[in-house]
Parts: sequence; C-alpha cells; structure tokens
Amino acid sequence: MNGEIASSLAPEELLITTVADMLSGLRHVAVGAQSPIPGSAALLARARSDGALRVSMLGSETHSPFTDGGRELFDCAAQGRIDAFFLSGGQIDGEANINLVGIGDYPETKVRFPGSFGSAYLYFLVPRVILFREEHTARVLVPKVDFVSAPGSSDTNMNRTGGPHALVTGRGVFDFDANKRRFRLSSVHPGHDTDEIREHTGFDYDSGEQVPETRLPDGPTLELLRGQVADEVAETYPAFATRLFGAVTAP
Amino acid sequence: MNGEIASSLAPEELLITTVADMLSGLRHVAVGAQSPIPGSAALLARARSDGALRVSMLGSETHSPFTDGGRELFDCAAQGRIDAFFLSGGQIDGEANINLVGIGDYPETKVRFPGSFGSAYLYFLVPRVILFREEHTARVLVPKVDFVSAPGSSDTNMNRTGGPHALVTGRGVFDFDANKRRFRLSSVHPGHDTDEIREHTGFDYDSGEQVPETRLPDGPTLELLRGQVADEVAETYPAFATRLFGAVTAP
Amino acid sequence: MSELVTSAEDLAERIPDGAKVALAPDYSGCSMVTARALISRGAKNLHLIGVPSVGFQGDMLIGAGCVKTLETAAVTLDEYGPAPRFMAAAKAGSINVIDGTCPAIHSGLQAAEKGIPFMPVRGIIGSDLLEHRDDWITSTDPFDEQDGPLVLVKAIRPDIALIHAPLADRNGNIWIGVRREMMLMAHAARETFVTAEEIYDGDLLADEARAPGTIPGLYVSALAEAASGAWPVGLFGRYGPDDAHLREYLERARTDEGFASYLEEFVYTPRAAK
Amino acid sequence: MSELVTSAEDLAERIPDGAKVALAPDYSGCSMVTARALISRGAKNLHLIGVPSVGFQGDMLIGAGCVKTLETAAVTLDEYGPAPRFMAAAKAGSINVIDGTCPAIHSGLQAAEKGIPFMPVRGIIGSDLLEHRDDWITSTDPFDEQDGPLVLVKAIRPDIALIHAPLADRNGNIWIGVRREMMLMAHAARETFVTAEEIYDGDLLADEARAPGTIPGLYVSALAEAASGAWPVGLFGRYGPDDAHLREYLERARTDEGFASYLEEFVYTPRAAK
Repeated sequence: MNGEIASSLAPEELLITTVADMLSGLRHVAVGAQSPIPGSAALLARARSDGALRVSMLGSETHSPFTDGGRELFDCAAQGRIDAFFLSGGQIDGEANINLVGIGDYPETKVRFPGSFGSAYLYFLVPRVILFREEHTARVLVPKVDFVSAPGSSDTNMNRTGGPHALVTGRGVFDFDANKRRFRLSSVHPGHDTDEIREHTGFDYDSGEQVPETRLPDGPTLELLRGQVADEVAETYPAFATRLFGAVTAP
Repeated sequence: MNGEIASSLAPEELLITTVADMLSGLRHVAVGAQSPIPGSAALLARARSDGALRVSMLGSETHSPFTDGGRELFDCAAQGRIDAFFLSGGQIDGEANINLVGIGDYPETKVRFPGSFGSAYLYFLVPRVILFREEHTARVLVPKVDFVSAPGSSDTNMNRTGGPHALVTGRGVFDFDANKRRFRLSSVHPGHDTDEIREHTGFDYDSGEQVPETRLPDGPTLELLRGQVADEVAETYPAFATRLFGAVTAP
Repeated sequence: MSELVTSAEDLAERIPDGAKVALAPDYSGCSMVTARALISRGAKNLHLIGVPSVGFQGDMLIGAGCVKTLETAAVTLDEYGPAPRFMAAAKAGSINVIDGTCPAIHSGLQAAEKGIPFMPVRGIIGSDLLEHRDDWITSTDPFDEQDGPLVLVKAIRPDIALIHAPLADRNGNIWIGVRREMMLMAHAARETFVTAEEIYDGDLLADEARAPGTIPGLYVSALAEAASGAWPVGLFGRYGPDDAHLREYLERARTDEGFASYLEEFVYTPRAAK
Repeated sequence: MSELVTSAEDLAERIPDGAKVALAPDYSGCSMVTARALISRGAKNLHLIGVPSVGFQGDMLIGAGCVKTLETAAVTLDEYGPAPRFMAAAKAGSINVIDGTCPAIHSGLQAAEKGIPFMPVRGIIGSDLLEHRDDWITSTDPFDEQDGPLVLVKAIRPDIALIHAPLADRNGNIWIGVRREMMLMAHAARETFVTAEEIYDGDLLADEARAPGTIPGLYVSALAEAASGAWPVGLFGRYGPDDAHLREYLERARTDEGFASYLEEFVYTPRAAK
C-alpha cells in the first residue's frame, strides 16, 4: 500500500498532507489569497476534523467568513481567534526573518518584490505561522534577508503571541526553535536527501544524525484529498485542482 | 397677517421656526433620538433649503443615514461632516456647561439623570451646537452645574472645533459669546418679558437695553411647517405631530 | 463552532456571576428573554456595559439585584421617562456606576476588537467624567505636541456580548442589518451569546444580500431560537415596543413592592410573550 | 449632496494633480474606467494609497507617469505575476514607494475616520519597514509600561477615495456589500468619487436588505454610471477578470514600448469595454 501511495503521490499532494498534519487540533485556520497548497491543506485538515476546524480563505467567495472589510482578518488575529496562517518570502533567513520587499539596499532594490502585505503584523499574532515556499534554493533561503518585512523572533519584552512554527519547502520540512532562533531539519521529502538540502540552503540550521523521510499520507487521507477536498479546492482554485487532481485515477 | 399668525401659533411652532432659522445655510444637521422640536426644526430647514440641507435623525427609520452602527454619528462629527446638533441638560449654567449626570455631589447624587450620552464629545466637534430645553427655570438654568458632562468652553490649546451656538428655551433665546464665556439674551418669546426671564434664570447673562421679541414665522413658512413638514415629522414622532398639527386649521 | 442550544435559559446558565456583559440599547437588539432568565436564575454581581447605553433591560437587571457595576453613557427609557430601578439604585448607592460617553465606549470596544491596549478619543477634556475614570488618561499627540491634550481610553473587553437578532442560521451566523454596534460587540467580546427570532435554513454568509449585515458564526459561542425574544422592547424591522406593557412596568417599578410583583408575574412565572 | 455626473471623464477632471487618492485592490471595487480617464487627461504627481494594496490599476497609473508617491502594503497582480510597470519604476527610482503593512493602512484610515491623530497597531517592531516611516512612532502602553513597545501610526486622510461599485442610487448611496474597505475609505477621505455599474431607481438606504452594505450618499461627492467600469479586472458578484486581456497587458507592459502601445490602443483611444 505504502509503495502504491508513494508511486502515485504528486509532490504537491505530499506538501498538502504534510501541512494538513500541522493543522490538526486547531479551531481556526486562515489562508491568504493565491495559496492553493496551504488552502488545500486547510480544507483537508477541516475534512478530517469532523467540523471542529474552521477555515477562512481570503479571496474565496465560499470560504471567506468576513463581513467587516479588509481589516477584519487582522482584527480577528489580534483577538486571538486565528490559530494558524501561512507566510512566504522572496527571501527567508535562518532566523525565520522574511523579506517580501526586495533584493539590494532598500529603497534602491535591484529586484523589487510585491511588498510586505500583512506579514509585519500577522507574524506577531498568529501562534502557528507556517512558512511555505516551494522553491528551496540558496537564492531564497539566505543567511540574512536584505530587508526584514517581518522578524522571526522578538525581544522578550515584546508583546508577541505568534511566530514561526515550521518552514515547508519542496525538498523538506524545518521546525523552528524559538529559543535558539534557529531552524532544525525535521524531515526530507521522498526523492531528496540531507546533503542536497544542505547544499541548497543558504542559512545554517540544526539537524539530527538521522533525519526521517516526510511521512506519506495513508490511504483514507489520500482518498479524502482526491475526492471531497479536491472538489472544495476547485471552487477557489479551479486550474490548480484540475492540474493536480483532474487526471488522478479515482481510488 | 402677523396678528393672525401670532394668535394661531402654538408655542412649539415658534420654537421650531426659531431653531430652523439657526440651521439655514448649513449642509448637514444631525438630531438625537427623542427630540421632536429640534427634529421638526431640522426638517423645516431642509424643506426651505431646496435640497441643500441633509438631515440625519437618530431613531428614525426613514431619516437615519447611518450604516456603521452606533459609532458612525460620532466618527462623522469628527470628520467635520456635521454642522449642527442639539444638546440639552438637566442643568445648564452661565458658561454653557451642561449636566446630564445628576444633582448633588457625584457619585452620591440626590437626583440622578440618565447620563452624559455623547455630549462630552459632540460639544467639541460640532460647530453649531444648539442647547435646547423647554423648561426655563432657575432649577435648570443654574449658576454652576453640579457635574460637568460637557464643558461650554475649553482652553485655547484644546483642539476644539465645536461648541455652543445658542440656548433656546420656552421663554426666549440666548446667544453664546465664546470669548466672554457668557450668554446674551437675544430675544424674548411673545407673552414673556425680560424681567420674567431674569427672574427664572439662575445664571447671570448679558442683555441689551431693548431685547427684541422672537421673530414670528411668515405665512409661507407656517404653511410649509403645518403641511409637508408636519407629515414628515409624523413619520418619526406621530404622537407629537398629531398633538401639535392635528387640530390646526389647514391654511 | 457555534452551539445551537435549546433556550434562553441555557444561555443564562452560561453567563456566570460576575461576568462583564455587553448589552445593546433598546432600539438595537436586546435579548430580554435572556435577561429574564438571568433574573430567574438569580445571577449576581454582573458588570453590565451599555453599548453605548442601556434601557429597560438594564433597569430590570439592576432592580432584580443582578448588577454590581454599570458602565454606560446613559440609562434611558426614552419617552417613557426616567429609569426607576436605576435611579433608586444610584441613589441608594447599591450599584457602582461608571459614567462614560458614547464614543469612548465605542472606541474602547474598537480597541479590544483590534487587540490594542487603548485608543485616542477626541473631546472629553474639561468634562467631570474624566475625574472619575482611571481607565482614561490625558496625553498628547506624539506627532504634534502643539495639537493640544487628548484622552486615551483603555480597551473594553467584555466577557460576553448578549444580543437578540431577527435572524440566524445553523452555522451561528447572525443577521443584524445596519445595527452594527452588535457586530462591534461580538468582535470585542470573548464570547457572544445570541437569541434570534427565527432560524434560517441556509447560509446567511452565502447570500449576497444578507452577508453584509451578518455577524459571522466565528464570533458566536451559542445561539437559541426565541420568538419575541426582545419583548417588551421592540426589534428593528420586526415589531415595535409593547407600549402598554412598558407603561405598566414603569408604573409598577416606581416602588420596591410594585417591582417585586412585576418580577413575580412576568419573570419568575414566565408567561408567553405577547 | 452627491452630484450625478455624466462620465468617468468628469470624475477624472475633479481629481487634481498631486491629489492623495485611495484605491481598492483588484478583488474589491476598482474604477478602472476612471484610471484610464486620469491617464488620458495626463494626471501628474498623484499620491496613491493602496487599501491595503493595489493591482493592475496602480501598475497602469504608475506606468503612465501619473504617480509620484505610492503608499501601499503591496502591489500584486496575484496569479498573473509581478507587476511590470511598478517593478520598472521602483528599480528606476522614478516613484517614491512608502512601504507599509495592511493593518497599519487600515488603522491609519480608521484614525482619519475618527478624527484622531494616530492609532496604536500591534506587531511591526523589528520590521525594517519601521526604519523608513516617519509617520510611525514607537511608544509604550501608558496603562501598562510592562506591556512592551507599541507602534503608533499616524492618521491617513486621503483627499479622494476612488471606487467602483455594482449599484448606486440617485441620492449617491453606494452598495458595496461586504467590501467594507470601501466604506472605510469613504469615511476617511475628504471626498469620495464613485463609478457604478448601474443606477438603481430607489433608495438603497430604505431597503432593509441593501442598507447594511451601503455607503451613505453623505460621504459621496460625485457619481457616474459606468457599465463594466472595473474592466479588465473583475467586480465581485458581477463579473470576473478578463483573463486574456490581463495576460495581454502583462505581456505588453514588460517593455516601455509595449506599454506605450497598450495605452495607445486601450486608453488614449478608448474602446468599448468587453
């Protein structure tokens, strides 16, 4: 069974199930716009939660619960009502600082990114922020970001209830140790290895002797993902759902 | 004609037309709940403004323009979008301080009033606040209020764009001189006189040698009030409208 | 998730003695049926917050001895006259009144809504209200010291927002139309308890016309269906106040004995609402 | 009173060079037809405020040389890719970018809405954004000095809020549904200019279902009917983005010449929207 799953599993599916595992037991997960993999993970986690997990997807007409305009997501986070959120970065460094502004010496950036969005706020207020970036290269995962849109850690006097929980990439998963302010490699996706990850990671990080392979989903989970969840994903991300799930043989 | 008007004019009608005159040329007047005379005055001023005056009546289903909850009136005033508002007081003193809290040494009040509502705010932000209180007695118009819900004047360093414009009672009209921080009797309603007003006013105020009688409305104004405006008033204050306008002979 | 409970009594059981409870004014959405259930269960030491004022609901809870502290801009029964039980309690000193002003209450709740410790509010300076509030501080504008003094009001975070609404769905979404003070209450409070005239078999948030006036279920802890739940005060768009009953209340509430007989007849021995 | 004008060109005439103009993001209500009219009339030195971000509308105005300053949390074309004219201008240093973060923009507008000089905002401290903002100050909570540092953001008062909505009435009331960032913009700005898909012959505020999602005409200076006024971006509840056109925009806007030809074809020589 496991071999069967491994052979049929798309890399995106593994990312979805990996992230979904990080959301189990939570009450409310919010997902930003243009985030098909985190969004799918949240919907999968909800499907497994027996109705306990609430998912708020920005940009979705059917899964956005907000009625107070653009500010409501941020107010809601400050009220402590959002347990998990996803952030990314044009650059991410070893202290989990993220850069969404640009490369070079600001404001004279050589490469300009879109901007910080709500990162400088949500990173402080959402207990479980999952950093998600498929591209795992030394270009993205740098020793020190050129511009800190949002810092991974704060001084102890700062009133901060949120911060980085993990970093998920196309090659593996890192946990973040808030005390040491360092990442620790926690699993490697099938088909990748620790040397490759070390080579393509620009920052230093901790790692055990043996790093396990990222856990594959079990059969029922995959069935749920490719069935009910795929349909829900298609409502918000039709092109993504078709590409990922469209050609999958029904189980 | 003038004699005819005087003889048929109800005291409340004179109050309405007197207040309406104070609203001419304005863009937006707001009226609190349970204010039939100020409300009628605002509607009369609107009817005479050829559509230029906007009237927002709290508690009215048809004339309340607000869609952002209880705070909107206050935000709107701070934005400079409200030109006139009405306040009253359980006590009003000669410096235009108003007391909506109680008589006696707070918090051990001998008589408790309902509370300050938004007075401590709107008095600072609405350029033309009209103090309105039908009862004109030394019990209400006191030398010094027992509790300042909202002050009539502020130190010059205070960022204040609003304040008292006039005090209208059942006996006459006072203007307020912000520099002297004193009222000045500006007119006496028909059937009353300056000695009577001096006797029933607990605070000291300025007064010219000759104080004119409060100007009576002209025929067309009265016709407008008893016709179109009466109908509009009846939407929000049916009992008041019936009592005041119901038995009036159609002109 | 929001829990659909069976009755206002169930909601009243979930409001513990001493809770800080935010209430809407009479013209907005008052869960009078839950107020009666609170009196029936003998609730004590409540800290009521009027958003920004209270009416019959506050007067009745005060008269029944459920209230220790009342934080409000006013207690008003509008044209019915002064609030008899509030005035008696204020005179007797049997409740602690925290006198405020409407915009400061709204801003305090907005601060809680945003998770910030305070919010600046214009005006107020020179009002005696300020002398009696240790949760209001006079400060200056750090961007322009010449701008004059400014009041900072501390965030107001109710334990519970208690409201009545015309319509709710099974997901706990609550339609409140333009009465958005109730939306603010729900955002600011830790928990929101709701009675609704009617349960709608559908998703209010999925309805383009209804969604803009809807509090998402996300904020709602528990919900009970209660037809005429605002009686004897009115409910916007549904029914007006029961004038005769409110006048009777006012008449009877003038004395301790009269008020006791009112409670006996209409609260401890509940009868069907009109 | 709100003025009913004949066209988006009339609105563009009322937006002076140098004005501080608040814009909604692409998923909300963008008056693209007025943006094109601004480019046509050669508007200069605009200070755009993204609430909290801008998309195609901002990219196009920047590319056409209308913009001196851009205050925003982001410039995003979502799945279409990076914003080409913004990136070129940022690299060339031809616009002044004031980088912010979404909640600080909302709070700055809320401060203007309330007429207060600033509002506290959580988070931000440790972000390099703070180093480049003289309108953000680090302070402490005066109610609890132990609570750690806190950022105060200065009020943001736009001269003009420019939006597109599905529906408006002749009183200038504007239906925006749940897209209440546009309500905030209208409250905070000195003037609000609106294009609407359709003019409704009635009073949106008198309609219990529509009123909760309606900006009162009180805030609206001028209004023009403009079917497909958001094209080529979408309008919630009405139409989606014109995918093929947006991809063509992106392709052509990669170069100065391509963008010039785009403007020539679709802006200076206006054609009927799709």
